Amino acid sequence: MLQRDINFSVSSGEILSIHGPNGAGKTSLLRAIAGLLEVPDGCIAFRLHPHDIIANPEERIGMVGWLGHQDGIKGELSLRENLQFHCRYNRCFGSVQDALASLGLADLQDLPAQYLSHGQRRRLAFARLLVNARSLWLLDEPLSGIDSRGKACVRQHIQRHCEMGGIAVVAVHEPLGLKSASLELQ
Amino acid sequence: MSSLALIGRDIRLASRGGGNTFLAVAFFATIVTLVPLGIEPVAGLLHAVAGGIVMLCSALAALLSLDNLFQADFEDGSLELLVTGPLSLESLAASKIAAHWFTTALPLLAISPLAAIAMDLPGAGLVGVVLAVALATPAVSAVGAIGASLTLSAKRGGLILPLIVLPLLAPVIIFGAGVVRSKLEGAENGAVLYLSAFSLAAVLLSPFAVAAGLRTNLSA
Amino acid sequence: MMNFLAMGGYGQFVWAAYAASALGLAAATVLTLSAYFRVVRQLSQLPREGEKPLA
Amino acid sequence: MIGYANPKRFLDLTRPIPPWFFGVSSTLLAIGLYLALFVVPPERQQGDAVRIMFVHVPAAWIGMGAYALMAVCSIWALVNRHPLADIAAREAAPLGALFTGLALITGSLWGKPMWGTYWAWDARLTSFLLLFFLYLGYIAIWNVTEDETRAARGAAILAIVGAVNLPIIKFSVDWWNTLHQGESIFRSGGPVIATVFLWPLFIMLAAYTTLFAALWIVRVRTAILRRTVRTRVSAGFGR
Repeated sequence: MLQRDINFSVSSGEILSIHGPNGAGKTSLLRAIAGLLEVPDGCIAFRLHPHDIIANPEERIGMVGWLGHQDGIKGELSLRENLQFHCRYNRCFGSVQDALASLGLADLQDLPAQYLSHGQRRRLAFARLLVNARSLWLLDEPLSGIDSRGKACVRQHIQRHCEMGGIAVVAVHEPLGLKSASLELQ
Repeated sequence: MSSLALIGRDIRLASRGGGNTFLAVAFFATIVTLVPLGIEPVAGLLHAVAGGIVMLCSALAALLSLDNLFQADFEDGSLELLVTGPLSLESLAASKIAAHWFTTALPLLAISPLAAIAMDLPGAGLVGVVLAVALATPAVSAVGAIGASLTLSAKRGGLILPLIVLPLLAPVIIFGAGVVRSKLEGAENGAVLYLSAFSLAAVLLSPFAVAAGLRTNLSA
Repeated sequence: MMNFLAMGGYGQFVWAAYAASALGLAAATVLTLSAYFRVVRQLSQLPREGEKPLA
Repeated sequence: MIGYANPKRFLDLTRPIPPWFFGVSSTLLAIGLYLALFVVPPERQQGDAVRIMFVHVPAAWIGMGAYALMAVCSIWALVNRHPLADIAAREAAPLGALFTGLALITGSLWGKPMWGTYWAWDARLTSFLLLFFLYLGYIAIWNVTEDETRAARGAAILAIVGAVNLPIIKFSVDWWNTLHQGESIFRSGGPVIATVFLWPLFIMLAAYTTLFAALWIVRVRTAILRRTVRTRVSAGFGR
């Protein structure tokens, strides 16, 4: 459930990290921003240009780069096929090879994804963001289960994404380790 | 483009055993060949019941894999990703219906001659069975998808799926059996027309209901 | 009287139909009303909003 | 608590209605039964079996009417997101199923002396059987979905899909019936009802309708009160 009286805005180039104990509504807030969850009495809007404001959840939903609690990986498909599908589905042409390589998964790319460890799956899910080229990233615990080298790699990608004008809203239960605005949920 | 990618993915998953294609086909083959054992294998008797049995069995077989149509994507988080893509929920629903048709109905269609042979139907009856299954399955996939989207977050959704879907499919079973009958008797009775019309209407209208069901289960 | 009960030979069907209807309607009425009065009773045992909770 | 305001007004508004409806219904039932059993003469072809009509037709009428009501409430619920509409649709369903069931039972008891069998695959009986199954599916979806909002919307969608499909089901069953049964049971155009039968039938229709309305209102009130109990208990008012 979402708690009352949450107010925030994030602009291009910024990272917002959302903290709070389990059950505080971090995931719900991310889902609400994405347009996956209805907010009966509240308003969430994306401003693309000064006069182009999008508040309708069904329009918002097609604009976010989503990394949910679950990885959304098909075990029967290889790593490359998993990414290639999302690439085609989202009509993007980011390089699957580069994305896999930059997260240290290049050697595994032809294996079925079901052989991956938890941390590797998380990295593969993160790689999806790199091929999809959305400017607003909504990340639910992107670091969970990933080893320290992988964590550094993910942090670096978030940092670079925002330096290039993107936005990242990240729900975390441990400190993110990046310079970011922070929102504390009770 | 996005739709094709999604359909292609589902076909690939099914070909690697991710869906329930094998289950549906095996169920259909088993049940259709076992029915004559419960009936006196007199040609006339089998001919009379063949149409109805084949339609009911193909609907039940398709329902077996319908349970998983959205469930698998819902549980592993893929559905959220599909929804955040460029497709509207309606197009997403239509693509999933098409994917179900390719991965379940098409294999059923391929083995439907087996059912005709098990029912001891002559050439014309075999044509009737294949035609009936071909025309009926789009409606089964479409109407079944409504049930699958509504039972998505239910705990034992698969159990009540037949209860929800089968009454809605009564016209398919009636008209489908009518198609077999008309081919067997060589008499035109309009069943082909009615069945096609029902399938067309189901395929055109049900994506809206499926989208509404998905919206409910994703966002409520 | 016996004539009336026999219903011109259709007695068993007529009376079975009326009995089934009576049973169905009576059961629905009894169940509905008992559920209603049960919840009314429960509500009357709870303190009203604004009063002191029972803790 | 915007949603609560209207259910509360509904409670206040409908408080006096059920006793009146129960009263009117039982009076009409008494008159209707007296006419149906004692006054109406045996029909020429069907004899005394025609008296089954007076409990069969009203049950069938409510069985269909309740589904229509359910579908209208469901549309209202989906369009306006009104919690009262969800409850109204949900509470109509078991009653509709009951009346449909009564129509099936009395229909088959009527069929035995008329057609010589309890269950003829007659078009009307078959359509009603499918209607009964639609009710069961609707009730089932409420029962298996735990989250109440999801259950409500899912059930509403199903009710509307069913309402769209019902005429097609009816058509397919009629078509199938002409294919199989020929003209043995019903003369085309249906039997013409003589005026002596008409008045008692209308009175029974009115009695059944008011009874259904009374039960429906009481059930909706029960559901609202039950929710009030739950919110009060979970808010700490109570043991």
